[in-house]
Amino acid sequence: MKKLFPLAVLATLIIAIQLITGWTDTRFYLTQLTMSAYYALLIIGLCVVMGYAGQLSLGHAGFFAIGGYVSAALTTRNLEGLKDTVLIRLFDGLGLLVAGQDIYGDSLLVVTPWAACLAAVLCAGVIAWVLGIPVLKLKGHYLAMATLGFGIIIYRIVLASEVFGEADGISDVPSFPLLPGLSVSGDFGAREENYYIAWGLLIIGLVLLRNLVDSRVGRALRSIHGSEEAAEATGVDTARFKLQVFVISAVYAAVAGVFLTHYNGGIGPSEAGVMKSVRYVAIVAVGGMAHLWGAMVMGIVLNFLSLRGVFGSYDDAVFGFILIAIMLFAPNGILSWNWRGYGAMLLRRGRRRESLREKTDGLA
Amino acid sequence: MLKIRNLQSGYGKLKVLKNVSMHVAKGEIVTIIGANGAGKTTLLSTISGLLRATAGDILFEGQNLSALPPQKIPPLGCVLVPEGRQIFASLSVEENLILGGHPLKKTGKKELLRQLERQYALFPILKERRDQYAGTLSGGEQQMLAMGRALMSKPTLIMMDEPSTGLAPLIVQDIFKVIVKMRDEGKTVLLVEQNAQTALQVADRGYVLETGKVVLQGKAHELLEDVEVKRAYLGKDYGDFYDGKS
Amino acid sequence: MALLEISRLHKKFGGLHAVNDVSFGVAQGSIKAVIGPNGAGKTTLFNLIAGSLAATSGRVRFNGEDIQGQKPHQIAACGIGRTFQNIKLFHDMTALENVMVGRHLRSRAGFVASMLHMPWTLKEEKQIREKSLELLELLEIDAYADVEATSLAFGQQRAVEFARALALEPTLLLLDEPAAGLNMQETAEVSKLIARIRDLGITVLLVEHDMSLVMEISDEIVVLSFGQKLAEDVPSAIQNNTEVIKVYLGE
Amino acid sequence: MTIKRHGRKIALWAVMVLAITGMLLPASLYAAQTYKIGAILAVTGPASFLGGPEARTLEMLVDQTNAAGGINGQKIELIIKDSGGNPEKAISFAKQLIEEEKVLAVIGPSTSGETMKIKKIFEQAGTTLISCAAAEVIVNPVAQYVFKTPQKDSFAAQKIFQTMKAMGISKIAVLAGNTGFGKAGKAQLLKIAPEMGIEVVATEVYDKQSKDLSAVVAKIKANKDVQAVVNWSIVPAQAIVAKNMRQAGWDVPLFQSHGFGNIKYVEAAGAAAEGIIFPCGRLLVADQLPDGHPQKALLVDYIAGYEKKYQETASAFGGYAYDAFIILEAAMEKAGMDPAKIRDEIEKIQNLPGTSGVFSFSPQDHNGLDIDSFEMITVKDGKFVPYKGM
Amino acid sequence: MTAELFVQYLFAGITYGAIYAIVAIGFNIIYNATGIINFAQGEFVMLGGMISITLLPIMPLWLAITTAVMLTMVFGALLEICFIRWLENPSVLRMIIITIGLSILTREAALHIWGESIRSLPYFIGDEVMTVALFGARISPQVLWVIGACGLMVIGLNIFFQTTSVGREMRACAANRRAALLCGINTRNMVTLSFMLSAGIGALAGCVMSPITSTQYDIGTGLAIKGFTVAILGGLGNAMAAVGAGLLLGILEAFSVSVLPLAFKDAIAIAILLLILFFRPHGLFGSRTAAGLKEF
Repeated sequence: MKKLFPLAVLATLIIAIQLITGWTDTRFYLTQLTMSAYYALLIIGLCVVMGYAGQLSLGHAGFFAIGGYVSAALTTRNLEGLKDTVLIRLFDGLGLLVAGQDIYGDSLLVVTPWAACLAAVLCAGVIAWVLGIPVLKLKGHYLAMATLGFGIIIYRIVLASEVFGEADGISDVPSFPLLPGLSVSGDFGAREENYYIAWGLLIIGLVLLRNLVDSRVGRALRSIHGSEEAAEATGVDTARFKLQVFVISAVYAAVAGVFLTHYNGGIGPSEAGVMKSVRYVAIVAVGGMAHLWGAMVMGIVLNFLSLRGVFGSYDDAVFGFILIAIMLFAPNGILSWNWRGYGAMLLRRGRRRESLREKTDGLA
Repeated sequence: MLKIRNLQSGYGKLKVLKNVSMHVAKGEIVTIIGANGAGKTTLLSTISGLLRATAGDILFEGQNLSALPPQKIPPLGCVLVPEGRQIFASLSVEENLILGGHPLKKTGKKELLRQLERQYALFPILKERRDQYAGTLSGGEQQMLAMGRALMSKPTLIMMDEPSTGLAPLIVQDIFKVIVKMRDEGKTVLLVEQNAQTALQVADRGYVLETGKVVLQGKAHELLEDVEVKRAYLGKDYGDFYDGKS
Repeated sequence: MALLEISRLHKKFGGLHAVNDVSFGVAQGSIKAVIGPNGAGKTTLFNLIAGSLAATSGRVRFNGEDIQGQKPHQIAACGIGRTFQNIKLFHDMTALENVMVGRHLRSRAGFVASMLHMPWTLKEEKQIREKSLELLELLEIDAYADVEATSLAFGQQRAVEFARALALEPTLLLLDEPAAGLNMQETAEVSKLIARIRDLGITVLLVEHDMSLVMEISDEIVVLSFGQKLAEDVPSAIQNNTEVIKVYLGE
Repeated sequence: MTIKRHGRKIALWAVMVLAITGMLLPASLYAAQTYKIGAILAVTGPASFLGGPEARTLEMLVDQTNAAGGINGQKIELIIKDSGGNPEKAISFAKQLIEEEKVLAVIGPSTSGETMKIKKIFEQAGTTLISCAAAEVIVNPVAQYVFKTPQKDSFAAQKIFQTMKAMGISKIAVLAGNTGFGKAGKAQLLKIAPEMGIEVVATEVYDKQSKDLSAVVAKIKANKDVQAVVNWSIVPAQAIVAKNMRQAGWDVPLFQSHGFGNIKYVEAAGAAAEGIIFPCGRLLVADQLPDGHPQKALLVDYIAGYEKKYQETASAFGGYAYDAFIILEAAMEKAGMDPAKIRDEIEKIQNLPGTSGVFSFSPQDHNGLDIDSFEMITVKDGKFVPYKGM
Repeated sequence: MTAELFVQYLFAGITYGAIYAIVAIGFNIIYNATGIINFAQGEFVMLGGMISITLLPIMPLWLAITTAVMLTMVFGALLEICFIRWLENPSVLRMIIITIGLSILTREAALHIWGESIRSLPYFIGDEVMTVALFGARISPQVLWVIGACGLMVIGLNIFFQTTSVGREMRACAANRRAALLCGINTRNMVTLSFMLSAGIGALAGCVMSPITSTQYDIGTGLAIKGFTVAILGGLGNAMAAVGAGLLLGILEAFSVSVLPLAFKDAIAIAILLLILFFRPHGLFGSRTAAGLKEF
């Protein structure tokens, strides 16, 4: 029950915002809130890797891009020319392909969004797994550089590959029919449903991670952060746990990428850029590293502001500034810091220590 | 020469030293003994400024050290030979010694060279190895290098943290001979040792530290005979142990 | 056959023989101590047994199984628990949570089950909590269950580490200087505790400086010097061994 | 879990609610008494060399127009959104400008990738978009509400090939940057070359951030068949290609795309720029145009105004925004504040001189320029002059 | 491949390799003194170029370059004093994030000061088309300037570290910070000095390369990544091995052009970085034992 309370607050708030915007005729806010929700999905995934398991990843935009790009490429790439190959026939027989027309009126044969989505997420998961085995053995600067390097490679591949549209990215990505009558698309008419799809997905993602953190596995992850050596000695297979949580967060990023790409109807190379990865790290840091709710709230707020262009030409500078300010003055995150108030926290600590001392003295 | 009053110190939340008071007079060897974790290394680190004291005073020749940053302390004539030697492994032996003479920088190069020759005279083996990387020396040679490096700045007080660690008994004897020689040349030595027996044999006075407190102090030869020392430091069965009775 | 058998174990760091041709066994249900001056290779030996370091050569057999070369978590899974010389608690976790991590090997909820909070994982979680609280009670630190572990007093931190190692339900417990930094009173309590652990049927191997503790509780003692085994015998015999006295006490 | 913990969560939510409601309030409180137009431009980020001059040009024009009394007596209000070249931001801004700001039309984006992503939004909303991006696919096939001002790549390619034929060149190497511009240009060159009887014997694509291309120049120079090189990009690498070719002692003719239309690149290439031939609008040679030329007065005026205001040379890129603005202005003068009519009026525009050429739109042509909008230009003594053959 | 082409590739590689090496040496100097990888290293190069270009209209070239190097050194020192010096025992994660933040802020500040346009210094000798023939290849004299300046910097640094007392003290800090403190060396000042030094050499590299490569506000990131690759390749902390590694990477990149599409050139460097990280994290030239010696 206690756990459900904040979720209930969240759900109420989501519905309230939709109702208020509908009532005041400001429904356009839902656009950025929908997009922010997808970014927040990636951010809570990263939060578990960084804050709980203590592994820095400067390449998460790469996984987002893998998700988005693979799904976009599969749903837009015309397979008409390959129609007669065995593989395509097999796919067609399995109902994985769908025919249509392109903007010039030529006939088009592409992969269905569901199949593309699954392929994209699977692809990101497998890449994370293969990459994670060597990368997660590294620590500190080496880990940072390896993940950064991975992000850059993805960016380069996207920029240099004709399949991924090079610098233009992929446009005209079709909408993604989740259920009959419910599809992920950026059409003006589908705004409310998409708002709920995005937030529904985010809540599901949050609940799952919340559960994970609050369990045997979550404890094991936090123990890795606390002391890898002691965690090993306690029987935690640190390599496996790090890898698994890395894969899970990559999957979160890929899902976010797939959905946002279908919502936007396209994706460009900027989604794979280094600045994006750095921005995600900044948001997790502001939210308070090991603080899922904080990361989520900051993910929503900062992305919302950024997508509305509030920061203008200082967008990147703002995130650079946030990184420095947080790391210098409040490395545990701005939310946990602000709310408690430093004084209150010190008071409580002092009292606790005193009571402890009494007990200790009693023992001695 | 060195006076410590009600010193408290520790690492973060962990308080290691609790109200330690002691003194060292000019020209004597004072040893601090105690079990692992008793706070001996913490005490030396605090005196040499590597750790900040949370309360209390450290007076060295009338000057309070507790507010000084670590690099300001050696020029006053108070140097530490740290535990585990801590030599500059990737620098040559001679460079190590020259760096030890850093506080002499203002007095000029001549003095530095004179000191260098003095150390070579004291530790001939270092002269032989002057161009080798310090990291390639044996444990005993490294300990001598660490001592030579400390002596370079013409200190009046030398603090030594467990010089016998990891060294063979014969080499330990050599090291202790040098310590006595240093005292005879007018230096003051504050020696922290786990090897209580040997330490008390060379020392003039001793302090026994237990969980951050001075539990005993006195003349070295008295402490050597003291049952309490045996109890506090070596365990209550120590008496039997040492005397070889069962 | 001994529970733990170490044969001809060797570890080189660069040119230094940290552990040099050491062999001994630990009998089921006994308390064995490893002593020796600083730098004798005791902690290295521990790390070799626990798998934190890989031996240059030699073998470690546990319950008849060769465990040398396995990863620490695999060795823990075989039933070897350990504590650390400089206490390694998980920061940002309460004392109870620290001990609960110790139950890791005695529970099985994986990623998927945890994310979905399956009914059986909740039940398992409850068991983990109860068992961990029991251990905290055993060590008389249950009052601090919800206090952040690293903010506890030194002795209490040590106790949490003990509880965490015991939560594993190990057959063999490796204790690295359990009495370091404790006063006489606390040391005496530790010695009682170790005896109690042995009475639970857990074999104990410890490295210790405090001679009184070692002499009081050990069934057998191994003396190391410069990485080599100098002697191995019952406490009374070690006390009489002149070579040990010479090396250990200097003259 | 105690109340304390709940309290924390509630506080988190409070932060979020405040932030969002704060955003919710101010918009849509003003009544539309001005001509409100939007612009989505890459003022920062990797495409800032496009978006920067474009944004400055628009600001200057809006100031000038408003100072002169606005359109039909009403002021113009311009909202510039900096997308930084990110399509996802362009999408967000597009929706924001259309619904929230209720703009009459939008100028931009600067890049083809962004334009393609938001094309559909403008079609759905029925708002006019005048893109400053080059790719032909923006207006081919024609989308009802989408226009663009830069000349078509295919015309540039044709112009280059015509010049080559006159010079008797038939075998060429193609170099292109890995930007959207380079990609589209390369595609056009390869498509048109066979039609014009020209053979492309080597192609290379380089990174837009390349700082040295001597290795790649050496590589194509090794191919003895190459009679001329065409380089298609919009970045400093254009100057680097020229330098590296001349340094390598290779003096085959070097053609550049219309992206070379910035005197900065000539300065960067220095002596190596001499003799480069490229197609471009007449902005670069405005002072050398005959007095009666329809573009002359406007170009001279724009260049003088821009250079005075911003202390930097005017480039063809700023010109794209200039054209978008005057097209929109012309349409708004007739259509007033009716967004639906603006589109219709743009399609009716005939013979409107702009910086890139003289625009004549039609329902089939949303670019409005023909091949004569390009002039072949060459570099002589560090200055642009019309190319008159050898 | 003809001999001429070979030499041409080789020189292209060496030019770039020399620049990478300088950036990598900058990384190493700071890493040695602090254990921090300064992600803002590339920004020093950018600043050097940008400041000298800005100063050029009002002073002769040599003075502009000298002043630019000085100003960048001051900037480096300020970074250290304002953002690094007063942190007590910061975690590696925190330091990584702070230096990344500094790099972003510096870059954005440069964007808003100098704008997005591309600038460059004039060629020190001759002009853009002047070349000298070397072994059948034609090389711009500026290439020789770059190689020469980088070579001189390496030699100069070597002399500084090996023979001067400040250099010796810096090496001592790198080898054992605690012991250096106990010898009475002010290690904090050494750290500031290390930032100044690496800012200075970065800025100088930024000046000599500017005529060839031009300078823009965002060139730092790319250079930093290449520089880090080289630093790892040579073995982190091993300043002089970076020279070999830099040349190796530069030449490898130049020759990769002959077999692979140019667009993948950067991906190659990063793929090398990843491979090195996975299989030989102590570097190509560094040995495990030497690395071990350091922490003895």
